[in-house]
Amino acid sequence: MSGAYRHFPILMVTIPFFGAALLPFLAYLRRKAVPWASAFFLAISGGLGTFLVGKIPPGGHLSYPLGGWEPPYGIELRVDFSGYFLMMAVAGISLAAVIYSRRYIEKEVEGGRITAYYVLFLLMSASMMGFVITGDVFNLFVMMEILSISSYALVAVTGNRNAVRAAFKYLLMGAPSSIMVLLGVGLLYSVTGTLNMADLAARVGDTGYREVLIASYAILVLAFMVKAAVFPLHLWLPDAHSIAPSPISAMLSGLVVAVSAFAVARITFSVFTVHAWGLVGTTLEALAVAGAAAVLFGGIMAIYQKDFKMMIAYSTISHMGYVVLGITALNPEGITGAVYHILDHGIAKACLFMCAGNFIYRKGFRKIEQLKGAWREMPWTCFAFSLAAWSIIGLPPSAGFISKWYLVYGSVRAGKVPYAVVLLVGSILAAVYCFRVVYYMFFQPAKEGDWGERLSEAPASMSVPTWALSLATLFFGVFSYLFLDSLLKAAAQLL
Amino acid sequence: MNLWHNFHYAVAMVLFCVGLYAVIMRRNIIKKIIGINIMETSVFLFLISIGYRKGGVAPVHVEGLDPSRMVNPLPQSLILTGIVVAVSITALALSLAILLYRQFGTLDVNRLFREEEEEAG
Amino acid sequence: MPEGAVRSVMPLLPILFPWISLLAIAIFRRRALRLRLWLCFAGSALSFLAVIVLLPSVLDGKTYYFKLASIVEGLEISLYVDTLGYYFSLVLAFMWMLCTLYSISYIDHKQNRYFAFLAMCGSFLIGAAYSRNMFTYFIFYEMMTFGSYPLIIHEETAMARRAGYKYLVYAIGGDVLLFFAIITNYFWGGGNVNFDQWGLPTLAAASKAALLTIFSSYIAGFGVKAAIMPLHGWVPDAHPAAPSPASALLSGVILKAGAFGIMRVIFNLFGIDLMKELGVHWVVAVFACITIVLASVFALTQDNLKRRLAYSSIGQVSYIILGLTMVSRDGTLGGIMQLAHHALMKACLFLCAGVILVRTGKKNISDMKGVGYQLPVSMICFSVCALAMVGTPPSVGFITKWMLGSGAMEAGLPVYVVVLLVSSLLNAAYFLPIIYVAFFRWEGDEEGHHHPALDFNSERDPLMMVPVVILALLVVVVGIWVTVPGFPLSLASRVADLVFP
Amino acid sequence: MKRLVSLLFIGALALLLLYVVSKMPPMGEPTNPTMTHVVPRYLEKSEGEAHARNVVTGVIINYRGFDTLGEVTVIYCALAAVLAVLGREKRGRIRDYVELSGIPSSVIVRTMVALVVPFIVLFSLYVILHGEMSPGGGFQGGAVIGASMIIFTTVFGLHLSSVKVPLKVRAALEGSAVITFFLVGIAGILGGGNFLAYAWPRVSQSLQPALVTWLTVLVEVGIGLGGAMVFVSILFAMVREEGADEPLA
Repeated sequence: MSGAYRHFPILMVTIPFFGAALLPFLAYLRRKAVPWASAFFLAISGGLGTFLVGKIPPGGHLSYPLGGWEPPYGIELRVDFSGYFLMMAVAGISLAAVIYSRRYIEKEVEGGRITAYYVLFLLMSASMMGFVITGDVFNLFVMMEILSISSYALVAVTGNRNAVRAAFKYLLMGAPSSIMVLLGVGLLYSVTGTLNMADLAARVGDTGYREVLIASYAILVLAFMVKAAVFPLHLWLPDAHSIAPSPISAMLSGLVVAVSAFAVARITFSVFTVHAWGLVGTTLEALAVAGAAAVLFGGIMAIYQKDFKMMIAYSTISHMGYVVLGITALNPEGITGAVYHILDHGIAKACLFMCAGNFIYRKGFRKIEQLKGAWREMPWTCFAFSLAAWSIIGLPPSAGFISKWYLVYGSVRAGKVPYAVVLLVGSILAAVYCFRVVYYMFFQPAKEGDWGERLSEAPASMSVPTWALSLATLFFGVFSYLFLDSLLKAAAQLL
Repeated sequence: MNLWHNFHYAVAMVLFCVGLYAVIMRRNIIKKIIGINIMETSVFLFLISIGYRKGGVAPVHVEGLDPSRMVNPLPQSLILTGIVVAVSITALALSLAILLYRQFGTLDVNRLFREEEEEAG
Repeated sequence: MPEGAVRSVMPLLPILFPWISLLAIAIFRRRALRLRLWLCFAGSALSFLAVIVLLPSVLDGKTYYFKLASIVEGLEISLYVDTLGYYFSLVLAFMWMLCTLYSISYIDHKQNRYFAFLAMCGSFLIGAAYSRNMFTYFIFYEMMTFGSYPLIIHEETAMARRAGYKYLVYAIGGDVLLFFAIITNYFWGGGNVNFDQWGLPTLAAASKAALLTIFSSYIAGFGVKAAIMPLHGWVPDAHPAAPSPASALLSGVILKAGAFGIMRVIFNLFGIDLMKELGVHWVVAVFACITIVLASVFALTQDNLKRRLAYSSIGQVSYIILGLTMVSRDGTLGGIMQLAHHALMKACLFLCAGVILVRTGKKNISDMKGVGYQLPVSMICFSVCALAMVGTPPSVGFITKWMLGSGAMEAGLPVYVVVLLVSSLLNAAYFLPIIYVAFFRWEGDEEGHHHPALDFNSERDPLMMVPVVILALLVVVVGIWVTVPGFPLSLASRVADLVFP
Repeated sequence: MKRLVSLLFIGALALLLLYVVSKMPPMGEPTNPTMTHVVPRYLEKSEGEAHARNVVTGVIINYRGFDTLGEVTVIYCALAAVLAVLGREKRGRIRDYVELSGIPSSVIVRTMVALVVPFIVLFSLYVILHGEMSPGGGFQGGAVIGASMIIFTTVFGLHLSSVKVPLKVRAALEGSAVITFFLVGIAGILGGGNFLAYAWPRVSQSLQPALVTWLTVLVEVGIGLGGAMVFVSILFAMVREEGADEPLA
């Protein structure tokens, strides 16, 4: 069927939904099949995505009016290259995480909840894909809600008391921010009469209600800042991300906060386009300052953490600052850097959390101190960690280097050299907290009784995804030229 | 004066702040959840008011009714979705509250967090 | 594609050959130790061969080009063999081969880790030498920087750990500065950081403040590696801590990577004219002079042999910087030649220090009484190189100093000659005592005992002795037959002719 | 102190919001952007295009069907979330907490509830099926069923209600809203249109109104059933909580 690929983006989003709906019944029939089925649905989703390679016009987008209603009347999916790119990132990382989950979750989550876990997992991944490609602000809200509810619950899925508390904290900050999104959408709607992003972009410029637009933008940005854990609103993140089961930490830290940051870009560039920046300048300035503060704060806090997963969580705060700074540079390079950073940070962070998960699975170790000499028993995990840390620091030839290059270049081009310096300081901080762990793993003698001499790697279904992700950081660094041109064009199109 | 004319909106905004107050200041978890619900309701009220039209009727086609007299159906359908979302969040929040109460024996946020500090220390 | 370059995979080969070592290590892991290590050597030897086959055509003025990836327009990862890059690669491939050979018998534990990283660093360095633009250079340079960390802390003693920590701190700081420099250069240079030309024309249009920022970030960034004071802190710790062949490479090649970067910045990116116009080269030169003198003074106070050598390296590398910033043809020539000459001398000295350490266990100069009789061959080689360092003819050290002095006169700055002379004196002051202690003092000499007989038994290990002797011979041979094609002068003068047409 | 800061913050926020409100277009005016831009088409053409007399239903199911797909997914997600937090009853364990639920109540209440519940369910079916032409629809009907189960469970206890709506049924039907919606969407693609197209281009013009109407009803029923089962399952999970049948970490 020629042209069938048009339907693939929506199928990528809805097939996991469908799969999630089938899971309870499947679990009733045969519980063992549930993890495989979830992986299967995500694989289909990702597989469909690969057919879209080269189908998205450079600098343009695929528009898919749902139900055949032309855009301002129906809901439109707008798949531009950056959206597609992130969608594939979500598909890939989710697939790795869901395969990783099978053994890990068996151990941490009590049997009756495993089905619910996979249902939520599928919903979370699929809603993220919908979130990045939707062209309708209200639909954005709906997708964000599926995403949020599933992530609140997934944090608490172990039933451990700290986990429940962290989840509640997350919900307590997340729910008001969701409501704020709805309020912002309502304000936008009240002065434009439309919900479609492209239509909004056309009407925002010449509607007379300046104050309302400013307010709606500020509210939306504030709300997404909470979801993306940008500095002063990050309070929920360290607890939630460090206590959640590791594959979920990987998803939350690697993707969930990042796509929320991407939503800021969507709102800024697709709704309040260049023409309306007069309205939103102040908010953007404030956002940039918050981002810069986040880079430094997150990095410094990460250095002082004793808990391994806590350190990685704080590092996420720092890296969300990177993304925000890229977006607020307001030039194609900055946006490209931000999108690419979402990808490579997602991969690397997921990999780090999976490494942490491997240690917890085998040894129950959570403290950084306990990782001294770990490579004797778990060399592959340690190597994977080092590769991912390489990317987090932004050293060549990993993907982190490419995105750091574009982020810094974007800041310099925007004439914001102080932010460029902040980004570089951020990478120094990253080097400090990452190298400490790498140093402990490889170059420190193990403490008595912590690590023996016998090899005891995590099971293959956990090691393979970990390794796949760590190699992916290299792949996206070395072969970044395959994507960057299209990303730059897509970013230029946004401006 | 627009504010007087828009008093529906104004009330919604005040309610929003009341809800936010409850979420931030109340120590009891259930009250916080109620605060979230108040916030949600205020936004629903706000959206529904946007869709209002002077002298309008329900947007259901009946013989002899001029469509231009109907109120705006779009906010109504949005709110329907919004309500479902609100119900979902509330359900989850209450489940978490149940679990928290079972594990800590309290619904008081201060006590929950004091324990956290003790555990850390 | 740079003008007149030939598209060829030749530049890729020397980068790929060292990976044979990694392959060997991965395949054998715990078996066939000897074979594994010899394969590692084979990797570096093949790499050297692949470099040397390019020599005739490079001397003919041919350039090679190979594109690895193009990230966006104007920003590509590509290899480019021009005379300067080839020159550096020739030096380092040669050094690498000899040091790998030496390491086979020197390294006695954790061989896999050591040789894997040794090979990787070699490969990255050749990549850096062949980089077509600053972006590519930075990528290889940075990988090399972190790849050499395991070499430094190989002994895993407390001192090595501290040195490694210090090295990382300095390296990260330097790399961040460098990254900033490249980005600002890329921005103000109109999206171009290529080495194809002798001075970026686009850069001349940038404002002076911008140019100063770029230039000073570059110098500071590379200055960490090139150990310009006050950025030299890691060097005196890293050298004694590392195993001797690794110190030889650190001093002989890795420090030079920084100096080489500065060359690229001055010759290819800024261009001599723009640098002159900017008028800050003399600031760098002053720093270099201070480094030259102070490092020698510090070296005097060290009793640990490798530490003294490390300080000596700091001073000597600054010769290169001084030569470059003199802005005269001979000075530039001297600076470029120093890169190779110092590598020969200092690598030999460190390898000798390694022999002393392994055979007698002595680290401090004050303990080395009579060591010249225990290890005659090594100590003779050591003495040859030490005298060369001082600048005694006929040796490579003399050639460098002569060229630098002549360059200083050409630039009309005799004060630099004074600095060079002072430095020579100080070099003599810290090298001659070592020779004196080794040959003219021995246990019981004050009681009137006769000096012990020469003992060749400890120097039977050809793997260690061959590199030492080759290097010492080269120090003399290159110093006498200076103009043989393929020796440093032939290549360096080609570069100097290009820079000063 | 903290209280004061929060109060000040909220007060400032309220004033800002009120200021924004005062700058908004006056409420209810027919000339507002909301009334002039997209909506007129819904109002004027929904009967012809979406074949729903109730414009709200037309918008929900047809024009903005994907939102509603998202909405049913949200509620399904909520169920999964509640089950992930509280856990579902184990198969065959339901008898263990027979005695634990049910409020002691008089005969009158029991009789009344037993009498009324079937009528409530019947009414909910009306709400579901009639949503196409009058206020109402799948969610509303589902909510009504849920409410009837709440009453039933409160009075008769969890055991009896879980016999009436056994786990098997719920597990099969909980996802029915999402499944129906998805299948209808796929059918749209197979019918030659886009995802969620109701008026399949491959079907002749004359059949399309009927097709749209029946698909709308199908979706509404799916939503109603699925929504109801989700509500019931959430209810069971929360009620069962009273006597936890398994130890928690």
